[in-house]
Amino acid sequence: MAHRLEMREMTKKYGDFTANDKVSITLGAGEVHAIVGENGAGKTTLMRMLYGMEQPTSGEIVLNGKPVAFRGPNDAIQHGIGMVHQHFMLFGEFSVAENIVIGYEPRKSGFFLRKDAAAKVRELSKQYRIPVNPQALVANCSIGEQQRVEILKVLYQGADIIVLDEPTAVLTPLEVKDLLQTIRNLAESGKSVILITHKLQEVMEVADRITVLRGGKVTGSVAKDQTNVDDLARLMVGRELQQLSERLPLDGKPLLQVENLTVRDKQSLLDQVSFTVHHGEIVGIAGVSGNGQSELLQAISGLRNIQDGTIRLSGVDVTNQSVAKVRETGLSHIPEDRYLWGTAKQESVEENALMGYQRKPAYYRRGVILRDAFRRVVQEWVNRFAIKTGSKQLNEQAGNLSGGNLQKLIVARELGHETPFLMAAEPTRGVDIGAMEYIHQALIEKRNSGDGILLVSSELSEIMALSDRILVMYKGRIAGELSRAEATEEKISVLMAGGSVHGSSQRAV
Amino acid sequence: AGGGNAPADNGQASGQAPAEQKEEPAVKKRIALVLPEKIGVNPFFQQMDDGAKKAAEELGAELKTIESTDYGAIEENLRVAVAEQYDLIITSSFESEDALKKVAAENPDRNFAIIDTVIDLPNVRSVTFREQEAAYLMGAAAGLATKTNKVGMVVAMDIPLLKKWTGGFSEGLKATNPNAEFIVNYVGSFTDPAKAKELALLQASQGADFINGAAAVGDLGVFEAAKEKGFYTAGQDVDRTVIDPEHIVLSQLKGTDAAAYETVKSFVEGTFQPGVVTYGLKEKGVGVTYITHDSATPLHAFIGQEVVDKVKAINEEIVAGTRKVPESF
Amino acid sequence: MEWLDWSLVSSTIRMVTPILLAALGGALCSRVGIFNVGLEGLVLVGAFAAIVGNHFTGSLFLAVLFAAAASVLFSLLFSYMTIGLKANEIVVGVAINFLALGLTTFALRAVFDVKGAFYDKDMAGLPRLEIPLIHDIPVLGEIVSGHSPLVYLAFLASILLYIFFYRTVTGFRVLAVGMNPVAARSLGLKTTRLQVMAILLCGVLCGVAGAQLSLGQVTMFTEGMTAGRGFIALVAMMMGQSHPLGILASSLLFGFMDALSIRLQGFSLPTQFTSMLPYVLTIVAMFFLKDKNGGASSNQQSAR
Amino acid sequence: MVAVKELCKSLVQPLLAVIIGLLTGALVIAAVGESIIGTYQEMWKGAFGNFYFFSSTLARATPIMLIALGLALAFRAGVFNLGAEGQMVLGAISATLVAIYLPAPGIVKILAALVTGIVAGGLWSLMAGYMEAKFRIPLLISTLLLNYIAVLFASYLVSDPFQDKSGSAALAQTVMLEKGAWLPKLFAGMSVHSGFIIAIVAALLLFWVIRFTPFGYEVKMLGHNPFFAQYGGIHRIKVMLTGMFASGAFAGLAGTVEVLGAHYRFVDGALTVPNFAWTGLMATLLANSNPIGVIFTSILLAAFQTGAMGVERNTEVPLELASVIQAVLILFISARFSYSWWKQRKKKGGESHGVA
Ligand SMILES: Nc1ncnc2c1ncn2[C@@H]1O[C@H](COP(=O)(O)OP(=O)(O)OP(=O)(O)O)[C@@H](O)[C@H]1O
Ligand SMILES: Nc1ncnc2c1ncn2[C@@H]1O[C@H](COP(=O)(O)OP(=O)(O)OP(=O)(O)O)[C@@H](O)[C@H]1O
Ligand SMILES: [Mg+2]
Ligand SMILES: [Mg+2]
Repeated sequence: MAHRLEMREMTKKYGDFTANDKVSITLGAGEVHAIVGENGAGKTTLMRMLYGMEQPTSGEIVLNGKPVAFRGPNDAIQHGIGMVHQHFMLFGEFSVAENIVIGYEPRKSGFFLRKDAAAKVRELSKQYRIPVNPQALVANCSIGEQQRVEILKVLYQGADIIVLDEPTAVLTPLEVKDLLQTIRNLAESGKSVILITHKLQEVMEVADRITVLRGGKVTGSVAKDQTNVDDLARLMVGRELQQLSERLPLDGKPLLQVENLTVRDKQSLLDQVSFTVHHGEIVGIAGVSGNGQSELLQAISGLRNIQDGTIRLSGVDVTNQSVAKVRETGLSHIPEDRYLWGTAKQESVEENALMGYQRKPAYYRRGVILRDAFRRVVQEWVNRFAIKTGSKQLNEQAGNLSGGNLQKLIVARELGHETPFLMAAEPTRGVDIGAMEYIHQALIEKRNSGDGILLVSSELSEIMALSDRILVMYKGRIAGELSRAEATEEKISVLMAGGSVHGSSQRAV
Repeated sequence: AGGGNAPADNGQASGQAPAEQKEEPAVKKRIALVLPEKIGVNPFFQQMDDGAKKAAEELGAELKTIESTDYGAIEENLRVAVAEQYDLIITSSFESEDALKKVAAENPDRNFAIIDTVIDLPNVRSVTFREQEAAYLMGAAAGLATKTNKVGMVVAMDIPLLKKWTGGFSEGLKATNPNAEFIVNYVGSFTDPAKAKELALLQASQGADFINGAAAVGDLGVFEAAKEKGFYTAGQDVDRTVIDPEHIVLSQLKGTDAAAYETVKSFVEGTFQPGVVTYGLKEKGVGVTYITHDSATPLHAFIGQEVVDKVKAINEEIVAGTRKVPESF
Repeated sequence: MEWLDWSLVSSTIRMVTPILLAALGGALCSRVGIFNVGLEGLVLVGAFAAIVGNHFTGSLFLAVLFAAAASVLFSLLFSYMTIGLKANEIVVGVAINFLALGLTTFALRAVFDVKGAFYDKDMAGLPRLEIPLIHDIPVLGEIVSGHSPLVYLAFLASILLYIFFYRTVTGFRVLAVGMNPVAARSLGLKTTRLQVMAILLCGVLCGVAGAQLSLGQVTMFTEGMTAGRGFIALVAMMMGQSHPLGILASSLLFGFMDALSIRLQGFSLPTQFTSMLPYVLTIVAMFFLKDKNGGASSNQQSAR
Repeated sequence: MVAVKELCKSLVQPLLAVIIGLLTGALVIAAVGESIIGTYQEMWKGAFGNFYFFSSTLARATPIMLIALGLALAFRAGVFNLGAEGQMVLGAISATLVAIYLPAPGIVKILAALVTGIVAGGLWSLMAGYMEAKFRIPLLISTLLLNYIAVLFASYLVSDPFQDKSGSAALAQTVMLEKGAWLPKLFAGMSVHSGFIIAIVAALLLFWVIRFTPFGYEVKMLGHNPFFAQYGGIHRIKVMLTGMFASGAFAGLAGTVEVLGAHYRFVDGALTVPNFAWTGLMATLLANSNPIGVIFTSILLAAFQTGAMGVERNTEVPLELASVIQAVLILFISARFSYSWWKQRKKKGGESHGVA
């Protein structure tokens, strides 16, 4: 079979830094090709070159036997290449149909035929079995639906090669299942798919071929049936994965006490939520995203006012206090959206790391921030978490870090506060398995040292691996609570879908 | 530049004209006219420049006109004029008062003149106008001429300076026609003929048949409104009736050009004296067309000879001092 | 109702026209993510060019065209500086205002050999259109009929612009560029071209606004005759959240408040206070519009 | 080595810009048949020709610089304040009234006036900030509108209740301050006054605050990503309001020193006609909101103005043309000319409208 796409010896340099070093891959029609690798291995960079968003320093792209050069995404699209970006490229105030047809709008003498657009989208949606509501505003769509919009857009543009960059990182388990099914459907109908992901389980489920990148180089390219998760992990990380530390049995005093927490904004978002996190305990909150987790995080951290209820941290009433006050009382917080809440992209790594430390006595004297002392600390974090900062080191723009490395930076910053209580939302979203292991280890250690952690994650495996106790949220309420011992993926899933589980111990508060 | 001329200048300032006249033909007198703003929307400064230029040309002096971009630039320009050894430095207007006070006091051996306001310093000649007297005549004429008993005025801005115009006019109007209604509107800008026109149109719609323009360049808008709606109007400073004699029936005059001319002339001829010179109706430094000065256009029937005669009588009373026009309002 | 008669309403409509046109132009720019503070200058250039065009061609149609062309030329400069040379758009806007004032003043002297103002009483202004049937209806006729064609054009322009944004493909793409430039670029939309097009169209509207000022409302040119209308247009644009109909409403609102302040001049209140009124009332009006704020202005907040 | 290279790179852009601006200006001058060299010479002389002219340039730069510094802080916090004019005027009138009517010795008057000017400008600006925080009235609109209100209000104060009724009473202005309340001139007979020193100190102070203090850090982060700042415990509203207050305070101070150091009374229009506010805004933007950069851009913009005045005084080039040249220069110094610009020029044609 002739290859539909060949990328030969692709190299990309940013200044002195080589992000891709003679990377070659091939892709056949109807093939699902997974690309895996550590954070910063160069996966996204490779795809950006394929999509014409970056010009390769050297290398060649051969499409259907003919060498091509793309000057921009437009060229790539014309050649049947479509890309669903790690961060969606959508227009929130436009409808689903408008977002899909943009650039190739059905038109009549200059007028935009919106009805035709909706009809075409409906048709496309049926053809590929990707359900969307053409009329809905994208801003009101769930993440999963937004992603389907992205995929439909690419299909609408006539792509034969579809690149998906970490498509599952932001999806709920159910949505992941649907997506993987969609990918299979697409492959069956003759499309080629390049899938970038950190979740090896998914890779094994859906890919035909797998290429592993490390440090910008290909370390292996294998067919699925000739490998397994552990081999892949070793290829990726370059070492064996370790087991998590043992969890010490602890019976701590209450640390965070939430009572009857109620948040309304036109409609009810949180309804009488009560729970407690103890010292030496990780409480996991599972749930399909959009069921009040975000509001809960914001309410506890002081970013959002609550209408009713109380929040006590280390015995101090922090209800409706400022973020600064809550943090002072003992909160650190890994935010759910690293780009929105967690960083200032144009600023340097160092400035991003400084957030929250600028008034701490250790780094602040006589009105001035003690930069040198602080820089040493950040350097230590970078070393400890193996954060790849690029050529400018701590002066590198945070926005230039790969997604996973940025996440590691945020985790390091928040752990560095050494507060008794940590709120960790999706702490490993988009990070590679090596780093995930490291972050999980760090969380367990924090727990073992007697601190309390509230873990919010849409990743069931993560919740199950880390939590001492699991709360499931559904429609702004705590739908059920399971102890570590009694929790199974099945039980949690039922609760997440709004069902009820017998025998769930109602140890509220 | 050296200060070698200073003693000679000093002598000249104290009025020893004959001695100095002898050496003069060799060196042209150098005169600077420092204007407090740009020559532009305000015809007043154009006139002053013209008058000074005319005198300089006729009498063989060198004249340099310096326009100031803003308030802060006036003092700077005066200082530079001093530094560049101009023999006489003329400036104008209230805006220049502070600057000239400072500069003239610091340079007691130099000659200065200021037009349109008074500065009481031994080396400054002040030339002022009593515009309110002319405005009074204008108001008197309007009061006599109006058929609707409604008279309007479109004024550039509500600032003290322009009260001489509105106040004088209103007094004159009251004097001849106590029942007349006086409508005043302010444009809020010196450079907005479009709004001035709309204001005039509004006043016309309220029944005014005579609308006096005192809106600087906005007057042109008032004239245009008059042409459209057929009411009568008047302009400022120079004889505006020539623009549209059908509708512009009067003009309030101000002899800035003459003041500048006279100042330059007296200096070149050596009769320049510090002190205050004021121009009013009596000195014919201000006036109104047909009443105190002739006009290039024939008298319009709306005003009519009868009104002109009555206002002429009022003029004479003011000149004679039997009728008093307030100094300020 | 003595102090709010119908001629005042009709006057308001005329007075508001240049502001409305310029604000619509500003909206086009703001919709592609460019905050254009050069409106004042663009209108001024248009006003001058209209008079020059009329003077030399004697054709009002050509005069308006000339006005539009001159403002477009300035817009071209604006777009080249901001997009081509990546200059700060606010600096360029302010400089354009300075440049327009200086050039028109200079050209006034160079072309007509006058300072301050050019007025020719024989020059014909734009005709007043008397709309056949409506003209005879008492109140409505007075308000609606008898304006210069550009007045009707301005109102039409806001509707056309609405259709452009929300019905045509190009308008749709313009909105996309302003909403999310990164995404628009990644889709291969010709962002630069769309931006330049919007800026040039803004030039056309500002040029027409100038023509209405110098040939519609009066028939003359005077230095700085825009007298701050460009900045009011900027406010109207922001208040109307760059939505054509919103701008129509906010311009009219401002116009009526201005008219009201004129009427209050007769009373004993100092003029400074009556002049303040439109601005104060506009701020008060913002209190009631507060729920819908954000959209257009939030991306301008970070203009830096 | 790297630092030198960086420095050269950062200098290339403004230099190129000035050169291109001068060339364009030359075209304009040539078009009206004046001597290019002669005109530029006069321009240079008017701005920097001798110590007297240099000091005038510095005097003119003073209010521009102070306004620009205030705006720099606001912009860094991501707050767009277009209300410097109103804040300056209101600060100036309040300060003037205090300096006139406070029964106290001169130095106390000066200090009280400075404080009043700062507070009045700051509060006026704060009001806009408050309306944004509390009622979500966009700053861009409210600050622009508040300008008109402040200017008209000050005009009312000096044309009626506090007008100088002595003499002709023809101008809307307050009475003259007594000599003791004047800010001293730095050199006798020169226009630059101690307000310039205040401005320079303020610039250094602001630089220090932004660079080294937690507050400066917080302002910066708020400007880059308000969500991140809030998440990190920075009180968004508090910093925004502080930024607004400070920027208004600087503008108020600008008006105050201009009155106390140059005019010695509040004259209606004397602060608005020279366009200090817009010029200050440009100075900030050109300096990329860097306080040290602001010192230079303010002096540069002031030099354009004093230079244009020199051209007006000493050449036949009309004043209008001088202002055209000034505008052209400003236009071009804002452009980002760079190596890449040249490169882009060269390969133009091939690459037309790809991805920018
Ligand atoms: N514009 C840029 N300038 C400088 N360095 C860059 C730039 N873009 C990416 N890099 C660097 O190139 C490397 C590869 O980045 P890339 O985004 O391709 O990683 P990735 O494999 O997609 O990682 P992740 O799994 O975290 O998304 C990273 O170290 C990153 O810091
Ligand atoms: N519905 C569609 N599905 C797939 N490809 C399409 C579709 N519509 C258009 N295209 C292709 O996309 C390309 C550009 O489409 P189109 O003609 O709509 O662009 P355009 O509107 O001319 O772009 P611009 O106006 O920006 O120049 C063409 O090659 C066309 O074949
Ligand atoms: Mg990536
Ligand atoms: Mg990633």
